[in-house]
Amino acid sequence: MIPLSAYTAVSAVLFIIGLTGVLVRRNFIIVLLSVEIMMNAANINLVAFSHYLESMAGQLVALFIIAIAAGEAAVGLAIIIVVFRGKISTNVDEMNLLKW
Amino acid sequence: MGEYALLYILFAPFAGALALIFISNRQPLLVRSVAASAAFVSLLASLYLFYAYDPVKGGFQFVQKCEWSKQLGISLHLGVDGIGTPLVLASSILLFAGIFVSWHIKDRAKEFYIWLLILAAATIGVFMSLDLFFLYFFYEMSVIPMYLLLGMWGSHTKKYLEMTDSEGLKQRDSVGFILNFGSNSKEYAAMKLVLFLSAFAVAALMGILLIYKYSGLNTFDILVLREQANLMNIPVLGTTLDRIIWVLVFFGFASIAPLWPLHSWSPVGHAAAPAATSMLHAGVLMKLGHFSIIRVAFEILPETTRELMPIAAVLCMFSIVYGGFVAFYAKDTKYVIGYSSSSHMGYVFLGMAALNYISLSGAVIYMFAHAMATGMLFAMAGWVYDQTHTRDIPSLGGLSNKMPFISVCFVVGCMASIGMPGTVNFIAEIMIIVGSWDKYPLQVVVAMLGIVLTLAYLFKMMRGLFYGPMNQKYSHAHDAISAVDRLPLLIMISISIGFGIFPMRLYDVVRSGVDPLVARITRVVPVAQTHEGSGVRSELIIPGATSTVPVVASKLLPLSSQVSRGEGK
Amino acid sequence: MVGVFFTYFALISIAAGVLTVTLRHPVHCALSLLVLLMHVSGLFILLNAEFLWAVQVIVYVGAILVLYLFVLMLMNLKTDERYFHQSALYVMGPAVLGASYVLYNLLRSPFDGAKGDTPAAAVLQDGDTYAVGIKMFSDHLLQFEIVGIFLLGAVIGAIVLAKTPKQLDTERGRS
Amino acid sequence: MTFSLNLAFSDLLLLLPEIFLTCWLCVVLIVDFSFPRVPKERLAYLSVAGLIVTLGCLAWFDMNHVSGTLFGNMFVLDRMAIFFKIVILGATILVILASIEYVNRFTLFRGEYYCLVVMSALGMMFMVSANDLLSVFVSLEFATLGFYVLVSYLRDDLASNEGGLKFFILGVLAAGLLAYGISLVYGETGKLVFSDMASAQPTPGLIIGFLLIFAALGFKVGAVPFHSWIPDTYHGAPTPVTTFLSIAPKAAAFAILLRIFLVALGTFKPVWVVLLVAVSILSMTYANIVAIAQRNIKRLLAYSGIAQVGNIFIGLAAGTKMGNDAILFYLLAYLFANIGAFAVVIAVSQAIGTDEIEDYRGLGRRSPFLAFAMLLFLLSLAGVPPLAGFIGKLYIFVAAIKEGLYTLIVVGLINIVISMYYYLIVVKQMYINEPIDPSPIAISGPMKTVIYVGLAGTLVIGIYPQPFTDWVVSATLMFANFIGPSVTVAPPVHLLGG
Repeated sequence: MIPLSAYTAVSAVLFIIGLTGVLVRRNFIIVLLSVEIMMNAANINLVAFSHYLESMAGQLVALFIIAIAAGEAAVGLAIIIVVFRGKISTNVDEMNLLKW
Repeated sequence: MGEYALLYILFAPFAGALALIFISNRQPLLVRSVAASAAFVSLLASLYLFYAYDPVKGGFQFVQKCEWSKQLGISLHLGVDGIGTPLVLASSILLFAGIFVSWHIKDRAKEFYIWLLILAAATIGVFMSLDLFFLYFFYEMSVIPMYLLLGMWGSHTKKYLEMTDSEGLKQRDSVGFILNFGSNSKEYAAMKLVLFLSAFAVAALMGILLIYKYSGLNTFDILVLREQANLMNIPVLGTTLDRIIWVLVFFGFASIAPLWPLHSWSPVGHAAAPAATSMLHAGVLMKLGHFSIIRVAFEILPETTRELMPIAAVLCMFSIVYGGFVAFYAKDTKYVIGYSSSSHMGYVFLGMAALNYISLSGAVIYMFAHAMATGMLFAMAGWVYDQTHTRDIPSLGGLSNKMPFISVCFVVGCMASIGMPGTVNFIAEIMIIVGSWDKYPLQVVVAMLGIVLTLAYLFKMMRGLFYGPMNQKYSHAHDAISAVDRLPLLIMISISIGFGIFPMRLYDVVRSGVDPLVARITRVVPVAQTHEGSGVRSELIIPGATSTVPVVASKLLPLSSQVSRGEGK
Repeated sequence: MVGVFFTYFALISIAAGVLTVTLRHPVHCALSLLVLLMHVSGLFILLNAEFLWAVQVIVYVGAILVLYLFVLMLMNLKTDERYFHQSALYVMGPAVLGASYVLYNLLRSPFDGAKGDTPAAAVLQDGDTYAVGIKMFSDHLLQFEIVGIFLLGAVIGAIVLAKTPKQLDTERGRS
Repeated sequence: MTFSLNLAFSDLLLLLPEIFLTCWLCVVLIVDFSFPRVPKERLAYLSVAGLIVTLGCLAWFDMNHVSGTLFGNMFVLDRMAIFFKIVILGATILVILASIEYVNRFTLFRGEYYCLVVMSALGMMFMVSANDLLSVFVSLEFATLGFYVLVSYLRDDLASNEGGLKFFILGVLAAGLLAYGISLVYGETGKLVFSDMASAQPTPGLIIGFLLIFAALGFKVGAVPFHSWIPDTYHGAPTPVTTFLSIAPKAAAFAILLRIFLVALGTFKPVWVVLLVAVSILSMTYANIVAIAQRNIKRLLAYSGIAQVGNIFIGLAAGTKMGNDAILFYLLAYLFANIGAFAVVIAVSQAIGTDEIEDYRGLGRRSPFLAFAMLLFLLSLAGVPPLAGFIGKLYIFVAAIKEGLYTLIVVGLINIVISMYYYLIVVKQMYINEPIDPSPIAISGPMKTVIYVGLAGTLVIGIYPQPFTDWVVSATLMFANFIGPSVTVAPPVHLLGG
C-alpha cells in the first residue's frame, strides 16, 4: 500500500515545477503549460485525498478543475492568437507597451 | 428663528451654494445677490445669536442634536458657548464682507461664490460643533475649498510670473512641482496648504480616535467625553496616553493656527489667495486651530492641558518675533499681512497658555478682534492688487491721492491691528498682557516687542503703498467709490471700533464661556490626591470590564484584548 | 506490484514535468506535458478513480493538449533564443529554498481530514463512474450547472476573440 | 449509495435571481443572434432591464429577510450575499449604461459584449453566495473568464491585447494556486464547506493551503504583492471594462475573503491578523507612492484602487463585526466614487480621445459638470468630508482602533495625505490650468445618468449615512455567531514557524 504522503510529495514536486515554469519561462504557451502542471498537481492531491479520506468530493473537485482548465485553455489560446496577430511574438518580455 | 438660530447660520451658506449650482454664470447679478442674501441670512442669524446668548446662564446654548450614526456614536450636536458665539459672529461678518469684496470677480463668479460659501459654512460648522467627529468633519471640509479658491482665483508672486521661459513653464506643470520649494506659484501655495493642513489634521484625527477608543464610551460627543472620559494616567510608550493625545491634538490643530514651526504654509497661502479668501483664511480659518484646541484639548484633557500648555507659551514667542521680523522685511503686501497674522496668532497662544480668566478671555476677544482687523487689511490689499495688479511694495507708492478712502481705511486697519485704544484689539491685547504677566513675564516682554514690530512694519507698508512718489504706471487706479465697495470696509471698521468702545457685551459673553473652562483646568488638586485618584480608578477597571460599559483602559496590547474584541458587536 | 507502478508513474510524471518546463521548443514542451498527463492518469488508476482516468485521457490529453498543439502548429513557432527570464537566476536560489521548505512542511502534515461516506469498498461495488455521477447530480448539481454556463461563456469568448478580421466587412454591413 | 437530491421546488426561490439572469442572458444572446439588424443599444437596454428585474427581486429578498442555504450549505443566500449581489448588479447596470457609447469602438461582436458583462455579473453573484471551496473555484473562474475576454475586447489595440494577456496569465496562475490550495485544505479537513472547517486544527498543510487561497484571492482584489497585473490591465482594457473590473470582482472577492477568514478561520484570528496587516500596509503605501508618478488617469485610478483595497484590508484585519460592516460600507462608497470617476474618464476620452492626465487641463472650463463630478469622486476616493469615502475610511479606522491596530491606522492616515496629493494633481489640471482647446464636451444621456447616480450616491452616503450603516450592519448579522468575545486562542507561535 502506497502511503498518502507519497502522493502528496509527487504532487508537491509537480506543483513546484509548474510554479517555477510560470515564473521562469517567457513563452506564453509554456507558461500556460506550466499552469496545467500545477492543476495536475492539485488533481493528484485531490484524488489521493479522496481515496484515503473515503469521500467522493475530492474527485469531483478534480473533475471540475479539468473542465475549467479546458475552458480557460480555449479562451487563453484565443487571446494568444489575437496577440500573435498583432505582435508576431509570444514572449512575455516583449510586452512592454505598458510600463509601471 | 429662536432656538434654530444655529441651523440658519450653518445651513444658509450651504443652501446658497446649492442654489448657485442651478444659476447660470450669465446672470452675474443674480449670482451675486443669491450669495449675498445667503450670507446676509447667516449674518442676521448670528447677530441674533450674539444678542440672544445669555451670558448669565452660560454653558452651551441653542443646542441642536440629532442622531447621525448610531453605529459610530456620532450625532450632529451643535451648540455655542461664550467662546463660539463671537467667532460665529466674526465668520458670518467676514463672509458677508467677503462677498462684497469680491463683487467684481468676473471669471467663473458662480463657482467662486459656491466655494466661498462652503468654506465659510465649514468654518462656522467647526465653531458650533459639539461632536468631535463633526468638528473634524467641518475642519477638513474647509480645506478643499481653499485649494480651489487659491488655485483658480489666486495670484502668483512676481517671481513666478517672470518664469516665462520654456523650462520655467515646464517646471510649473511638472508633477513634482510641490518638491520645488523655489516656486512661488499659486498652485504651489494651494497644494502646500492642503497637504500641510491635511497632514496635521490627520494627526489630530488620530488623537480623536484615541480619545474615542480609550474613553470606551462609543461616542464622539464632547459634552459626554469631557465628563466621563477617563483618559488620565494610562501608561503608553514610556509616557502617558493623555499626553500623547494632547500632543497629537494640539499640534494637529496648531498647524492651522499657525504656531511657529508649523506656519510655513500660511503666508504663502495668504499671499496667493484672492482677497475674500485671504480675509476668511486669516480672519477665521486660522482661529479654527485655537478654537479646536480649546474644544478638544482644553475640554476633554484639562489636567494635561495644565501640564503641557507651557509648550505653547514657549513656541508663541518664536511665532511673534519671527512673524514680525519676516513681515518687516517682506516686500509683498500680502506677505506682510500674512506674516503679521501669523505673528498675531502668537498672542492668542500666549493668552491661552497663561490659563487664567483674564488672559483666556483676552485670547478669545483677540481672535474676534484680529478677524476684523486682518479682514480689513486683506480687503484693502486686495483692492490695491485689483487696481494695480501688483503686490510688490517698492514698485507702489503715492496711492493716497488716487484712493483717499482706501488709505484712510488702511490707517484705521493698521491702528486696529496694532491695538490702538478705541479698537477692540486694544482691549484684547491688554487683557492678554495683564493676564499672563504673572505666569510668563518673558513672553509678555516679547509680546510688547511684537507690538512695536507691528507698528514698524504696518507703517512701513502704509508708507510704501499710499505715500511717497507715485509710479505713473498706476495712474489709472481709482478709489472705492460705490457703496458696494465701501460697505465691507465700513462694516468691519464699525464693528472693530464699536466693540472697542462698548466691549461689555462681548466681554460678558466671552467670560461666560471661559470661566467654567478655566475653572476646570486650574482646579487645584493636591498631588497626593491625584495619585490616590488614579489608584481608585485602576481598581474600578476590573468591575468595569464585566459591566456593560466596556472599559479598555488597561488593555493596550494589540490583538490580545478580549474585551475590545467584544465591543465590535 | 502497486508500488512498482506508483514509482514508475511518479518518476516519469516528475521527469516529464521537468522537461516541460525546461525544453526549448514549445512543441516538445507540449509533448512532454502529454507524457505527464498520461502518467498522472496512471496515478488516478492506482487510486481507484477510473472515471477521472478516462476524463484525464479524453479531455485533458485528447482535447486540451491537442488544442495547445494545434495553436502551436498554427502559429508555427520557432525555438526561442532566450528562453528564460533574465532574472531567472536570481529567482532560482530563493525559489529552491522556499520550495524545499514547503515540501518539508507538506510532508510533515498529517492530512487526516474527516472521513467521508464513501469507502473504497462502496466505490468498487458500483464503480467509480456511478459514485461520481451520484455525487455530481446531487450535492454538486449547482457547480455542475455553473460549469455548464462557464463553458458556454468560454465558447462565446473564444469566438469573439479569435474570429478572423476578414469577417469585419460583413459584420459592419450587418449592423 | 443512492441518489438523493434534497431540492424542493420552493428552494429554487433562493436561486431565483441567478436562474432568471441565466435565462435572460440566453434571451439577450438569442436576440443578438436572431436579429442582427437590431441596434446594439437596444441589447444594452434589454440587458439592463433584466438586471433591474433581478435587482428588484434581490431588494424584495432583502426587505422580506429571505435567506437560506442550499445543496448542503454550499450555496448560501444570507443578507450579506444579498448585499453584495445588489452592489454587483448595481455596478453592472451602471457599467452597461456607461459603455453604450464606447461599444461603437469595437469592430466586431458588439452584442456579445453585453452578454459577457452579464455573464461575469452572474459569475460574481455565484461567488458571493459560494460557501465552499469548490463553488469558490468554479464561480471565481466563471466570473474571471468573462473578464479575460472583455479586457482584450479591443482586438486591434495592442495595449488591450497586452493587458488581456497579462491579466490572463496571472489569472490562470491564481487559478492554479487556488486549485492547489483547495486540494491541501481538503486533505487536511476532509471538508469543502467553510462552516465545517471552523474546528480544524492548524496543521502546516492547512496553513499553506489557506495561504495559497489567500494569494489567489489577493490576485483578484489586486493587493500588493499580487497587484502586478492591475495597472497594465486597467490601462489596456476598454474603459467600461476597467470600471467593471475595478469594482465588482473586488467586491465579490472580498465576500469570499470575509467568509473564509471569519467563518472558516475565525478561530485563528491572531495568526492571520499579522498577514492582513502586512498586506494592507504594503498595498496602501506602495500604491499611493507609485500613483504619484502616473501620467495616465486609468493607471492613476488603478493604483488608487490598490490603495483602497489596502484600506479595506484594515477592516478585514480588525476581524470584528464592526470591521465587516465597515468593509461593506466602504465598498458601497467606493462603488459610487469609482464608477463615477471612470464614467467621467469614459466621457472625456470619448470627446478628446485620450486618457492622459495632462489632457484634462481646463476641463473645469470645457465641461464644468464633468469637472465638478470628477472633483467630488476623486475627493471621495481621497476621503474628504462630506463625501462617502470619508465616512467609509472613518468607519474602517474606528473598527480598527477598537481592535488596537494602531500601526495600521497611522499608516492609513498618512496614506490619506499622500493620496490627496495625486488626486489634487488631477484637480489642478482640471481647474487651475487653462484648456488648450476650449470647445465644450458633450455627454450622452446614459452617461449622464451614470454620473448623476454616482454623484447622488457619493453625496447622500456622505451626508446621511445612517440608512446605509443600518443596512450593512444588518447584512453582516450572521457573523455575530462566529466572532464574539468567547473566541480566544493563544497566539500559536509555532504555526508561524511551520
